[in-house]
Amino acid sequence: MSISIQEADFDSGAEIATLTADSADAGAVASFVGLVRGGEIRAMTLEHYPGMTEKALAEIVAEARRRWELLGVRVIHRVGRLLPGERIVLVAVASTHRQAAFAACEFIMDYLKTRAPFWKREETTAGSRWVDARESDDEA
Amino acid sequence: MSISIQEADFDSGAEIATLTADSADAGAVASFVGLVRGGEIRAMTLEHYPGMTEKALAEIVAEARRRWELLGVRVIHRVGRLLPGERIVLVAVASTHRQAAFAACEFIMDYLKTRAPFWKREETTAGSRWVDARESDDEA
Amino acid sequence: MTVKVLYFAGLREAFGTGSEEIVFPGGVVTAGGLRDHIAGRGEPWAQLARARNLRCAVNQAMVGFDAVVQEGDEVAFFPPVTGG
Amino acid sequence: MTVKVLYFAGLREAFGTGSEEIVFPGGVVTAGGLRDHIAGRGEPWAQLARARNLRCAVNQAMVGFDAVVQEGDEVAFFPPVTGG
Repeated sequence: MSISIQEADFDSGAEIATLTADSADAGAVASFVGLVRGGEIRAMTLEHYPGMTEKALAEIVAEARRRWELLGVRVIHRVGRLLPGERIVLVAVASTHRQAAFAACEFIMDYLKTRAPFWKREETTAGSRWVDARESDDEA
Repeated sequence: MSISIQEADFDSGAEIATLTADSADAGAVASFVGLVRGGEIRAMTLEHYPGMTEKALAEIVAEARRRWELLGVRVIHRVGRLLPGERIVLVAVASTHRQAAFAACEFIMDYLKTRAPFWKREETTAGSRWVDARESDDEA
Repeated sequence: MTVKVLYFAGLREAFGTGSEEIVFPGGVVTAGGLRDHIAGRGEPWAQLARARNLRCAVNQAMVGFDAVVQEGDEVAFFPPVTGG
Repeated sequence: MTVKVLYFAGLREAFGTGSEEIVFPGGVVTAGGLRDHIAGRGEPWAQLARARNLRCAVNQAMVGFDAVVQEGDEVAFFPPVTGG
């Protein structure tokens, strides 16, 4: 299992391939890529709590591994200022069976989108503001 | 929506990126990559019914688009002889919201793995045989 | 009448071919009648009559063996699909 | 005692800094007591006392405001997380 919080973009295909390169049993990789949606948003800035955010993600991945039989988990979450269409997050889960891979991937994503220690600021033509917790899970 | 049945390998990351390149609303891409599992299998050969298989996949993708609000769907299924670790299938679904993307991706995969017009032949050290319908969804 | 008949998977291997044109006396037959006609040619075709769970498609749509087959149709016989 | 205090998101912006060291009289205080001590310095810090739904972590674990803060702890104040 590998968790990265980084400003840099990532290569989804390479990450998915790496996840299964070492496991002959990995018949299934479910993954999710989240992107900055366009529309009124001109840019989005993501802030995190270095140390605590990584720890929180590691805990949720460990929880997923307790719930499902997983062969590998990769989480990459970008921080900093991102433009519409840019990738924000990748969660990829390898398992022997697709149901476990899907369920665990969705479980980790639900946590990431709602409870992970990130704060979002949106820039629109009307200005810039921090997103309220209540409205934040509208997206993706 | 785009469906390919082909012998050639594919680039998961490029396919995922292409799916959202034209849609500013696509905040979410759920995808699944299926691989030939190792273990006792030395190779797997997939056969399809040219024409009917494409039609069947197009119908199930259309059904997914009726059930969920989707912005794009990409299905690639390989045929021919594949070795352990090789990619077999990619299903990638773009949507505004992650729940729709996950649900539609899993729906299409369930169909593909159980009812799509493909036949599998497995080569093991003991020889080669066509897989029985009843046992075929054990994998991935 | 003439119909195009396709075989897949184990049937294709057993018959040594994936397709053939079959000329059938008369202008209409059921899928089951066509199957029996082909099986009547003896081995290896006879296994069409023995096959457990044989499936049939006419013009690329799954059908039962009571489905009508007409001139120019594409009829396929195959074992249950095993998925992707 | 000395504790390291961190601020995130809107608080960090309002205070013009993401962290500071706070020297507090005595050897123990609650997270709420620390918050009130900082807020007592006036604006902009006073908004810590007004903030709806202010959250607190001690040593990178979420805690309530009755949690004990000790010498050397890392204490963070932030608005509710908005997820990734």
